[in-house]
Amino acid sequence: MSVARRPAGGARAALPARAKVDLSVRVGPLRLKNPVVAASGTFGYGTEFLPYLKLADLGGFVTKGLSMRPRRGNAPYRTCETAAGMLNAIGLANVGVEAFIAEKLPALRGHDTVVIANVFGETLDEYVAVARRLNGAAGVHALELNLSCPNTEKGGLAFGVSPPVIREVVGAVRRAAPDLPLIVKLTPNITDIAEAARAAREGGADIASLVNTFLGMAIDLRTRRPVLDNVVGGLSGPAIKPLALAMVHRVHREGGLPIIGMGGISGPEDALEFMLAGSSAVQVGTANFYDPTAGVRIVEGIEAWCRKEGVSRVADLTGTLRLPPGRGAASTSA
Amino acid sequence: MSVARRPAGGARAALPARAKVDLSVRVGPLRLKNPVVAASGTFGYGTEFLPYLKLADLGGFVTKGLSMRPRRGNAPYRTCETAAGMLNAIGLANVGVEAFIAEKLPALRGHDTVVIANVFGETLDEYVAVARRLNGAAGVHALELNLSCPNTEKGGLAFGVSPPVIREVVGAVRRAAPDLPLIVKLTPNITDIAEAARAAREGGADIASLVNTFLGMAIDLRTRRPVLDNVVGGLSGPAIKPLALAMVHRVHREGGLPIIGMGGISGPEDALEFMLAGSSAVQVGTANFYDPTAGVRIVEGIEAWCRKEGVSRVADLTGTLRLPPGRGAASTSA
Amino acid sequence: MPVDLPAPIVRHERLNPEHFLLTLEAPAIARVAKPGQFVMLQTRDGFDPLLRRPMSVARVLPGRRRIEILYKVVGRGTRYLSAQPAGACLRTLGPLGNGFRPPAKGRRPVLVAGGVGIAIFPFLADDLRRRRLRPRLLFGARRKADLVGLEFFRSRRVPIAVATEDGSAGTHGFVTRLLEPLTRPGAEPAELYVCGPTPMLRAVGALAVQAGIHCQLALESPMPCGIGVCLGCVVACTPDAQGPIYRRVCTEGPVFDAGAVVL
Amino acid sequence: MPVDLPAPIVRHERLNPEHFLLTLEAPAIARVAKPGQFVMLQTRDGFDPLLRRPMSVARVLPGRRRIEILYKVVGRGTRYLSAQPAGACLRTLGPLGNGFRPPAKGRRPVLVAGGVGIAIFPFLADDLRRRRLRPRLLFGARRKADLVGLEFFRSRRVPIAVATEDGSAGTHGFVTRLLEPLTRPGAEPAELYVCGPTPMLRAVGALAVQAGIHCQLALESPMPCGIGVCLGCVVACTPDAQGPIYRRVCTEGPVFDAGAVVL
Ligand SMILES: Cc1cc2nc3c(=O)[nH]c(=O)nc-3n(C[C@H](O)[C@H](O)[C@H](O)COP(=O)(O)OP(=O)(O)OC[C@H]3O[C@@H](n4cnc5c(N)ncnc54)[C@H](O)[C@@H]3O)c2cc1C
Ligand SMILES: Cc1cc2nc3c(=O)[nH]c(=O)nc-3n(C[C@H](O)[C@H](O)[C@H](O)COP(=O)(O)OP(=O)(O)OC[C@H]3O[C@@H](n4cnc5c(N)ncnc54)[C@H](O)[C@@H]3O)c2cc1C
Ligand SMILES: Cc1cc2nc3c(=O)[nH]c(=O)nc-3n(C[C@H](O)[C@H](O)[C@H](O)COP(=O)(O)O)c2cc1C
Ligand SMILES: Cc1cc2nc3c(=O)[nH]c(=O)nc-3n(C[C@H](O)[C@H](O)[C@H](O)COP(=O)(O)O)c2cc1C
Ligand code: FES
Ligand code: FES
Repeated sequence: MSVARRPAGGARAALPARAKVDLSVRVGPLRLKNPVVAASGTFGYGTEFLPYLKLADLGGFVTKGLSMRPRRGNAPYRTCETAAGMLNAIGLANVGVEAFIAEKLPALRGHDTVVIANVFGETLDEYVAVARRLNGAAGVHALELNLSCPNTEKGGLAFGVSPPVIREVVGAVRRAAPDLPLIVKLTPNITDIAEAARAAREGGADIASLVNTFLGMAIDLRTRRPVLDNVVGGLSGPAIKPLALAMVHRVHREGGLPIIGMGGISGPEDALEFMLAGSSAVQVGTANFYDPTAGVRIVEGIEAWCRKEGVSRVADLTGTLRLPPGRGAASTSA
Repeated sequence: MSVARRPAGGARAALPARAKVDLSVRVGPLRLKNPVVAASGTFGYGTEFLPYLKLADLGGFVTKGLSMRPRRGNAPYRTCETAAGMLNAIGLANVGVEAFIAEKLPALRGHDTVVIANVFGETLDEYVAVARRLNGAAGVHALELNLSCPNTEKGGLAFGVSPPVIREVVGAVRRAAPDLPLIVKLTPNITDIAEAARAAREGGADIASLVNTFLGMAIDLRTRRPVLDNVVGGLSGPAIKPLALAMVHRVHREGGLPIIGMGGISGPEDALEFMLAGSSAVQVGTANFYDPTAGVRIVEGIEAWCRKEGVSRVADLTGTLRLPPGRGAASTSA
Repeated sequence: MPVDLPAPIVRHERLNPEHFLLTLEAPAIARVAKPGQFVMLQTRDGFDPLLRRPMSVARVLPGRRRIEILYKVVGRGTRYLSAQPAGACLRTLGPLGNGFRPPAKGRRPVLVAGGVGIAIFPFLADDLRRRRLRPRLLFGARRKADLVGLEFFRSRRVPIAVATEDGSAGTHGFVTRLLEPLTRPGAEPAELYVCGPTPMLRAVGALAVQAGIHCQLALESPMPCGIGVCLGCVVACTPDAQGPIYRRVCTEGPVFDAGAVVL
Repeated sequence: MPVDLPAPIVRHERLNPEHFLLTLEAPAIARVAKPGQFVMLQTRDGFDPLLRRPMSVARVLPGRRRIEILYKVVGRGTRYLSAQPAGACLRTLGPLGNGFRPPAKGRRPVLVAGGVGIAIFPFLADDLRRRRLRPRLLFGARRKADLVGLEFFRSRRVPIAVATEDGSAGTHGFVTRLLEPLTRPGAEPAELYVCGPTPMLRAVGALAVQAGIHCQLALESPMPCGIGVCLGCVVACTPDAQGPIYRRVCTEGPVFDAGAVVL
């Protein structure tokens, strides 16, 4: 969103039309050819998008969340459209880590892109087992831990809402998968997400990715029932962008980890705003549903914007948001 | 939102065209002629809407948040439109409790509606002082405590994010204003809002109102600055409806207080969904901005729906959401 | 392979207060589409509604450059869509889904439509006639006004039987009443192609399974992506030892054998 | 008293690629509107965009049943608005705001427009001429193409001076250059009416205050409600001992004395 205001202080000259913009970014130990990564659960296992884009044109993609055994997920309805967003309660359906390694990974060979495996479990042991299994797997470049999963040993409360639990799970996974960059994906359903990020760092995480979906609900007035068979689901899409942006800003200032930001990104401007707020890279989720070419469109848009604005290295944008004097620390209230 | 499903079990016959629907509701000690209340900060001091509706046609309205001394609020920009929502950081500008009593209250005499005074402070003492001052004031029918206000004695952290602080503030206000129904307005920027509701009940609250705005942020890519001078602001409007609905559902099941629900309500269907989820009454906020007649339109729509569905008392709808078997407790995860 | 393209609206005709016929210029889709497949259609710019809407390819026009979509206004997306003028461009993704299978040898194709479910059949009817198979149409709707597109089938001499719930046209009652003759001993062996609201699919499917008639159901489900990645559109299929099996209506369907799904 | 009504679009004319002239049937608003007032206009159905957009009443047509709105497409809302066909109905709330004050005795009204700020002046010009006051127009814009609505003022014999930033028409430079003569000693005493982008208001206001010329600025600000309740549209005014004072542009403005606001 842009507001009629005085233009930026040092407005730079545009780059020459053919000048190359360096789109590559480093996120902790992770190197990406550009900052745009397709988000878990919205990009299948990658090959589904081959009709619409070259995987090599993306910075990378994250697989659907993987568990030890295959999971069939929840009964329908699993999704529901809301105002500028959608709810989902898929129930973490996936082929399981073995089938992923045996059937999905080979199909990705030759596609020059970064493959990030999204990992979850219902118990700490399952997290560890899945991570250990992936640690060896050729073609997996990083792990992303989904901490929004309900902890069956703690009465279904999500792992990610308790800093001590975060520290424990991340630490255990870190030891189980020492060779891979470790991304910890934070849940936004928490009072202070920066505290969760610090717990992840203490557990040994290399990178924080945020945000996962917000807990939400939809009701069918005609039947007087919840729309989702699971009653509640996760909200994603443009509706949550302002919330995600505030959390990225906060974690950037007080979380102490490099950030992969996401939440409602649907165009290059959104992605660039997340970078100004402190993201080193971004993920694109729901947008893949209403525009299967969203990822590449955003990469191209970022490059065009950088050229226009005279930005020669996109990585230089991270955290360069200009704050009003005396507005250093992110306020916690409106 | 409505989904193609088998219609409700006991689909009832419509009421005769002229049959009266009883729209009155009880919310704890509070009686309202209908369940639709205009929300704080979106309805001024009431009289601003006289060109567009009869105050007597609403269940009631909540004043702009009142502090001990007048406040001028934040510098512009104070608001920013987002996808199906808006951010605001007004900075709690208001005329102050004395001017409210001297100038605003008298103008409300003769308008047969319930006036709820919204109260905030930067310190516990300010909350208490404002509440005590209003306790006597003729024409004030209830208090609503805004706990989303930053606590200057606790480093600007909002009062409402800490259950012990909630208990303390609510208790003190309860003693300072013993004669008025006490509504405690909960912030959604917390891991478990039901815990906040229980803390409010223990402090002596009669009613929980939820939700206040979600912490969000917008960035002006052109200037590379936050849009809001306050950097962050509160998100409201249809975008947050699924989140608010889930929180109302949760507080209804585990919060132990009667509920006034709100968050993105823009039509009668939204209001009815909040009632099914457990609200005894609802508040309408942002909708007053894009439709100054929203409140009465929603009251009329609720009555029409009740007639069509054969519901003779709207109060009977509260908490009647039909849950799938075995889905009693609200899941905490998608 | 499906493609995503901006499709200009060539024609947008209002058939009656609720039903519209939309003609899109979409050569890359028209060339490869098969009967029973669908597209994911943008209804208007912006984030409201956020998601595209699944719509059957009602017909591929001669020349295979244009497709027709027949739709009913049921909510926001279709209402906004109905306001799109000719000349406007709508992102269109397709063709998607498995489509119908040809009838088994010696079986007479019988198209069974409920309401706007008729939208999926013009394409199939033309295709079957090209293969010299003589389709029949059984069309059930709430009332006479909902019987849209009949002219198309009449002009192609497709035998038609009609049922309306209010009796305003044809047999009084549900479309299932028109199926009874097919279940009688000695009736001509049929292959049913069924599209309509879920309760109707449930009823027809049950009847067919019971009578041992081949029956292909074209299912509906809310579809965020249409390409098999969100796992949101699943339908419950016959369970195995580990419990229910869920299949994606968008990629493993929308056409399923009546015996395979639990509606 | 302002009213909120569904206003049918009578006419919707594209003046050039970016500028549109909208005619609305809104008798209750047309009857009472004053120059400098505005309406809150719905741009399309649904939640995107969520809020209405403030638009000046560019003109009240003879008969006082219809109003004209002259707007420029700058973002989502105005883009969607530009797609609204004649016949469509837009919720319209107004008239709102304080409007312009008549010029002080013996002062020549000078209308100073920047870009689409011109939209506010046709109504004022007609009103001043009715009062036998002879307005002049100083019109600054980025380029020739942005000089919309000139015919209106020509047809009413309003003296016009033009400046463009790229020199494609009139004086080369900002509109402030056209103001310089007014600041010279012995110049005809003027009452400035100014509308345009904030930087232009800032420059003209400063110049006027310094030269002691009466100057009424019509401000812009994002406006969620337009009726004074959200407190979102404030402008900083001359501070007092306790610091800055904020006034609502929607109800205490949009017209402020140049000396009163800090832009
Ligand atoms: C009292 C008043 C009268 C106005 N009269 C007219 C008029 O007659 N004709 C006309 O073309 N425009 C007028 N405007 C400006 C008009 O309201 C904005 O251009 C419009 O709201 C932009 O909406 P959008 O969705 O197209 O742009 P957005 O997508 O909302 O924003 C696009 C750009 O416009 C800027 N913008 C948005 N709203 C405002 C605003 N209210 N003030 C300043 N900048 C804004 C944004 O910051 C951004 O730079 C008026 C504004 C006010 C406050
Ligand atoms: C493969 C497929 C092909 C389809 N082909 C056609 C067609 O050719 N013509 C046609 O008119 N319709 C067709 N539909 C149904 C069409 O997609 C929905 O009517 C449309 O998405 C409704 O959108 P809306 O925004 O207007 O309604 P919404 O506001 O989204 O919802 C309004 C009502 O429609 C129901 N609904 C919404 N989406 C679906 C859905 N996908 N399945 C079932 N119910 C839904 C809602 O539950 C609600 O009851 C098809 C659906 C599928 C899955
Ligand atoms: C249908 C769906 C399925 C998802 N599945 C997963 C998942 O398996 N693991 C995970 O970590 N996040 C999952 N997510 C969350 C997304 O990766 C992303 O964090 C979230 O949607 C916010 O980004 P967005 O607004 O761009 O979609 C899922 C999201 C959606 C919409
Ligand atoms: C501009 C604005 C100002 C607000 N001011 C207050 C306030 O002073 N006190 C308060 O408790 N809530 C305030 N709120 C929150 C609303 O009362 C309401 O809780 C919130 O907006 C969610 O409801 P909605 O989505 O219907 O707007 C304000 C909201 C807005 C948009
Ligand atoms: S609609 Fe996404 S998987 Fe079928
Ligand atoms: S726009 Fe809401 S107070 Fe001015």
